[in-house]
Amino acid sequence: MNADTILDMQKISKHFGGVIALHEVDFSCRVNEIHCIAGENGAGKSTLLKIISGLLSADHGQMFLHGKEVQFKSPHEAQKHGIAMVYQELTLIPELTVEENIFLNIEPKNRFSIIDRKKVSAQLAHLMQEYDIELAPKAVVKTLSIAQQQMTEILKILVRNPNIIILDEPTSALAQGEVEKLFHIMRTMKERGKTLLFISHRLDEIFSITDRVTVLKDSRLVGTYETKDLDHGKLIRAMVGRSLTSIFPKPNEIDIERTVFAVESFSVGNKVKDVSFSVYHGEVVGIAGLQGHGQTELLNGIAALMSHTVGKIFINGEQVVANTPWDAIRAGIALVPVDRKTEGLLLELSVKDNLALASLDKRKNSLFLDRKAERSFAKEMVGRLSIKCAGEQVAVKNLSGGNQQKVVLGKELGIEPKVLLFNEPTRGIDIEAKSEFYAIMRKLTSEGVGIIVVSSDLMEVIGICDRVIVLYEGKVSGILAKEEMSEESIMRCAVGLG
Amino acid sequence: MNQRIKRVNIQQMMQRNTHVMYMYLFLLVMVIVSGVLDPDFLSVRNINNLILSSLPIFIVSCAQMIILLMGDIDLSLGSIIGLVNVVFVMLMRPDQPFGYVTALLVALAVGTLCGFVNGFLITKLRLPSVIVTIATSNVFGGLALFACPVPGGKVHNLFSRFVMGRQGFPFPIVLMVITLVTIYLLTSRSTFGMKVRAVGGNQFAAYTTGISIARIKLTAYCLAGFLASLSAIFLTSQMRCSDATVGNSFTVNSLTVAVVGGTALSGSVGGVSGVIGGSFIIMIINNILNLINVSSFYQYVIQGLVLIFALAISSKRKK
Amino acid sequence: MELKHRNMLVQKISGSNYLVGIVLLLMLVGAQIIIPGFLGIRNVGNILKVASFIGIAAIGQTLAILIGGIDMSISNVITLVNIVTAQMMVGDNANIPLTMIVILCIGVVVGCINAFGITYFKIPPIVMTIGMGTVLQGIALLYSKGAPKGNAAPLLRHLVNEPKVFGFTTWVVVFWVVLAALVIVVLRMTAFGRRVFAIGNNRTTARFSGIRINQIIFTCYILSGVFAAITGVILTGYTGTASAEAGAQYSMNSIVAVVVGGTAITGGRGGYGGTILGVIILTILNNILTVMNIPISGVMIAQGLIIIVMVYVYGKEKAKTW
Amino acid sequence: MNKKLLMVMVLLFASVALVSAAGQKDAGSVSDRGTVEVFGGEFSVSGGPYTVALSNYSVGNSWRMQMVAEFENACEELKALGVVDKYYVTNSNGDIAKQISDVRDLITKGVDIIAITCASGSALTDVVDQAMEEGIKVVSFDNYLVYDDGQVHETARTGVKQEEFGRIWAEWLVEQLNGKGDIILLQGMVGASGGLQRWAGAEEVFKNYPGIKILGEGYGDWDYAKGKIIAEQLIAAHGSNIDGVWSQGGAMTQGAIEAFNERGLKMVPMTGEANNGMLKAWVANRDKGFTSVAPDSPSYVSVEALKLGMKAAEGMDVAGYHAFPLQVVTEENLDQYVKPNLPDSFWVFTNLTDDQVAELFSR
Repeated sequence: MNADTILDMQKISKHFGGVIALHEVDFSCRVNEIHCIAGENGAGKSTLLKIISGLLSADHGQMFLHGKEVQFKSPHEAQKHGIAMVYQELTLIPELTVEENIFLNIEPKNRFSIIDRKKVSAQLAHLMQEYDIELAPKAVVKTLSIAQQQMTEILKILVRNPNIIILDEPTSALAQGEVEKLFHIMRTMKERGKTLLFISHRLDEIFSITDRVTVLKDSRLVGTYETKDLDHGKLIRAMVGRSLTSIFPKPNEIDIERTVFAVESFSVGNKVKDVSFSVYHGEVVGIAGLQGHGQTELLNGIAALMSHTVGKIFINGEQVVANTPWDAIRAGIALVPVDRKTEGLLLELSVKDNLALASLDKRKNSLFLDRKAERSFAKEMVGRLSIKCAGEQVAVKNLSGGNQQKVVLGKELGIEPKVLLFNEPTRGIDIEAKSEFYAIMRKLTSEGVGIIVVSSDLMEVIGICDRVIVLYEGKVSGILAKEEMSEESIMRCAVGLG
Repeated sequence: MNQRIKRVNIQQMMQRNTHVMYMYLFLLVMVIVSGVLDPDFLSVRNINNLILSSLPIFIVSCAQMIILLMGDIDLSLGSIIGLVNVVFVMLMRPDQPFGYVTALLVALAVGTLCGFVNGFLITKLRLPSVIVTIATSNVFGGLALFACPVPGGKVHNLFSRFVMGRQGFPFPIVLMVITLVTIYLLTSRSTFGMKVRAVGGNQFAAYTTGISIARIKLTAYCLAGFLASLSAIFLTSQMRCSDATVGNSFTVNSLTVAVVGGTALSGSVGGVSGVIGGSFIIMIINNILNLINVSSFYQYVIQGLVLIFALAISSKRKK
Repeated sequence: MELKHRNMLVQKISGSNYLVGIVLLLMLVGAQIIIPGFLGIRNVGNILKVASFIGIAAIGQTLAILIGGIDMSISNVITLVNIVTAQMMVGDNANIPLTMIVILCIGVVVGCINAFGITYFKIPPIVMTIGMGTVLQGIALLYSKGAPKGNAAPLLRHLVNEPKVFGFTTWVVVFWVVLAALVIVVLRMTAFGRRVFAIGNNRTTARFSGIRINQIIFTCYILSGVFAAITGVILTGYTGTASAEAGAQYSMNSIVAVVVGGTAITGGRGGYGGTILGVIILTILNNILTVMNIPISGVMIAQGLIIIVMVYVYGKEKAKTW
Repeated sequence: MNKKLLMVMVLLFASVALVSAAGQKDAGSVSDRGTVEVFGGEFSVSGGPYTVALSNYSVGNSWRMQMVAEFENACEELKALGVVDKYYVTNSNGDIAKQISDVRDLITKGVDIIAITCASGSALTDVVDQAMEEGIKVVSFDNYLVYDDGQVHETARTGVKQEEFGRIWAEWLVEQLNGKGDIILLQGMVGASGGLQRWAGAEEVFKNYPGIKILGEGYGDWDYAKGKIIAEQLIAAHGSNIDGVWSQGGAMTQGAIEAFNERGLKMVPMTGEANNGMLKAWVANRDKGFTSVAPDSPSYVSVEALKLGMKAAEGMDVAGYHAFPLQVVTEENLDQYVKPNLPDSFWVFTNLTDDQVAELFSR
């Protein structure tokens, strides 16, 4: 162990139910470094950091801080040891002000236990000056932009003066200028002698700011590298470990004479502005962009889940008017939503009930549901999508993520869709399930279903999509054909430079 | 700090308080209309009456507000008032010079204990606050009715006269001011208040910030119970007897007052400055109905409608 | 893991209503010991009669709770309808048709307003229905000028009170049985029923699955209003007159029955079958308590405790903000 | 609100009538109208005109509603005579705190006389003291004020003795059963003072007749439905052994009659109260062997209280308790009191005319 090692973790394992999230991972970081944890979706990066921050506890393994073994029962305990984390989930109270959020639970008090507002203002002003951050202290957090909220989170961490600062995908929602700003702050932190751990998917970022990179793959450690010893190719190989093309099926023939689906001048509130595109027969169209630039709203808008939508939708050349989700489904628009647990599934109910849910009216004899038809439909879907379950009567909450996602897809297939919208279709599912999913998508396109995929995983976008539409601030900032796609080209559009 | 940020600061503070400002505007209109409808309305005696009758609902609405700030709801406050009223009168020794001391202490303890029971069931058994407080409301109300099936009993005369401000010392006004200031400091200027709001706004955030959600909830429910018993003691001094059902209307009224006063059912938002205005609005409605000799039956219709309208308006505002 | 295992066991037991069945059996035995002649045919008929009142009101409560709501205005609908019925019927069969039309309108309108506030203004169901209840209470007082008067039509009284069916029970019980069968079938075997459960389980998923949520919520609250109104009519037939407190206990009673019957208070799990058992248990319990001369306060305490225990045993429901 | 409009019109009409009537006689203003005979010439009023009020705690039953109507009726008459210029009726829906604030509001309105029936006798003493300090005459009736020393500190007090009910019922029942038989009791509300007093009066009587055996009792809260349920349960337990029913409320008695009929049991003597529904049921079940006795406190006791207050305002000495005689319906005078054409809810001992009763209880 090096003298300047601040945190050392040995053989850390963690599983959730039957799913292994981390398997005997060793990890260490030094004083005064910026250390990136890299890896594919579901590689276990967040789990590792959450164990460090005390939000999760490891099943096995040891953790040493300054050479002393520690075990954190809560994030608060970790904070007391000088470790603080900015989570991907919002940890601000939306209705409170910036100032109140930053000083939550550590407010300076006068001798009557009343919060000393002068001291609060002074401390905050000092801190903002030190890190060159500009925010209105009295602004209510819910009125702030995502970047401003993130600044608030960072200030909330800084005011607690930790030694180790963990940032979980801090840049995924930021535009280019904001990323620069964040990096400036991170470098300042490093100058102040702090250790920064952060997760990023973007190779450019990793090379521009980190000192070291630790790569995880399939819940295991691949290795820890000095950034200066790496290049793009080496890093990708370490992260993916195989050629990208192997899990993606071959593209179909695309028939540009047949437009399966099209939107014209489509707007959703002020989130999506004047978007037009079409999907041809046999094609998978991707929608990319930074988090919060309208991708989800676009999909939900098409599926009529949002109000205040303007624009025209065409299916197979015919205009469709859908004001409610119900209309959209009847018109043949199906959506696999971003969060299968809260939006896609009824976790307590059985596989069969979930599969049947979106298309109940299709299997009725007069008044009553036709149970026989329901069962045979469920059986058919389980077979067609090779859903692994102990039977279609099992509650979906007992299925693995990949199989749950297949149930969501099966449910949507039940309505015999003409166009299928996927929002982050493979988030948190394993490689095998991913490749099965891609195969199903391809098969569906060859059957004439139009497919639109929103994904923040650029490798996925490049791998599966025939064309990608990049959104920036709700507008189309670029349409890239298969051969034009690269992480760089997509990112350029995503930050508005397309 | 630069000018832009200062402007944003001021803007935001204004925005945060619009609801309360509109409410006070409404209150002002009500006062003027009432004064025109009936000149007696603005007499010193009537204003005094208003303070006396608003005080119990004001105190218990503070309790409801604290619970609402946590994103919970307390439907047992009315029953706690009934139970404390009964206990207080039962233990009262009107014939002894200090015959109210034990009763006072036990009454406050009983109210706090009721709050503790709510908090315990909600935090330790992880049950939703709505269903717990509906159930405990029945239990507390049942206990009160069991101990005192029909109104009766006596209250220590001197104590009651003192509390009602009939001994030369304006106790009701002092109590109102003390409650107002204390609850303001507690909910808007203390760490406790911030923690309560944090629990109501985002439990994950509260947890990662090191706030013990269970402890805050338990404390808040105890505090709510304590305030309810304070309200009950004042009410009892006013009515000078026990009546197990006396608190029944307070559950709905406390909700109405809190919501009219700008407290959000979704948590985090609200303050005592709104609650005091809200309680005056509700009491003036009752008062003016009496003064202009209109059937008190309208009271229920109006109160229910006020509650629903206030909620509808605040939900529209949120959109 | 061990804890989790135990919970699953508890769930398994409760899920299949065994527990309720056992409790019911124990209560029957206890009642027979405490009240001689309890299981006599006339008395059973009598108990079913009283149970049918709560039973019919609890249909609406079951629906409201299944979709993740609650209806606290049931009490006040019953009281209002009781007063309106007696006052409109004034003891004359000829007035029955008009009265029934008005009564059903009351139920529908109340349900609509509740559902409107809940869906359109997003007011939490508990607060919306409490507020609505307060309004109805005022309307009842205004309508009756505080003193309810009038009486039920003889035909209504006959249908509710005369044990003419199979020699031991009344037409109201038959009506209840038919309704119960209908409700169970609708909940279990129709798309509507499936959608009710879907909404109660997860509103977002239901919406994403193209279920017309507002339509289902409106239907459930309207049905709740209508069944409460019907209960009010039946109660008028039972008492013959009107009283300002006629429905007072029904919101609570129906919630207790639903919860005891194994329906999750957070919605999405359970059904009317369990509620029926809950209703019968509750009626017998009330019967025993009254015979033992335990005043209403005792009943209230018992109900409160039953709710807490049942909610705890049945679900370890996740705390949910309404 | 229609009623308000009606009232305004009645008021207008009344004042027009008054002015024209006064013009014919004296053409004088109200202040120098001399003395006016009131309450059927029982005494004459020279002061005033007075502002009077009824502070009522509930109209939850028809007796109380009728009592309020009697008061309003009397006030309208007095108004026509120029003795009363304004009257207020407050109702606190059973809420003690609200009644206290009601009385405070009445003080604010500057009334001269308050007739009060209290949600809680002891609760209102303080605010009544305040009223008296302001020179207001306060007369309590029916549910009196209760002072710590048991004395009458308000201006005056009137009403019937509750024990009388119990005594009359018990004596009658003993007589019906010839001093020997098994009875059940239908009590009012647990712990309610009125009910306790009624039972105390009855217990005094039953003590002397060891042959009267009490099979069981239940609390029906003076409510028809609850009374019926209790009766059904007592019947389930004791069946045809029951020889008589001592009920302390007419509505509960009606419930018991119903329960007996539904079970097909032979009718037994049951005690009752003098409301029209009870009397109708009595008549209807006469041929099945039903008989009863129905004492009652007349509903014009509120007017009696007003009268006492007015006497006090005129300077007469009315201090103390004024017993109000209980009236009784028996088998002998039943046909004279029962009104088959009037609603059930109406209480037969009243000053109101049949038309007024019909109007009061129609809608």
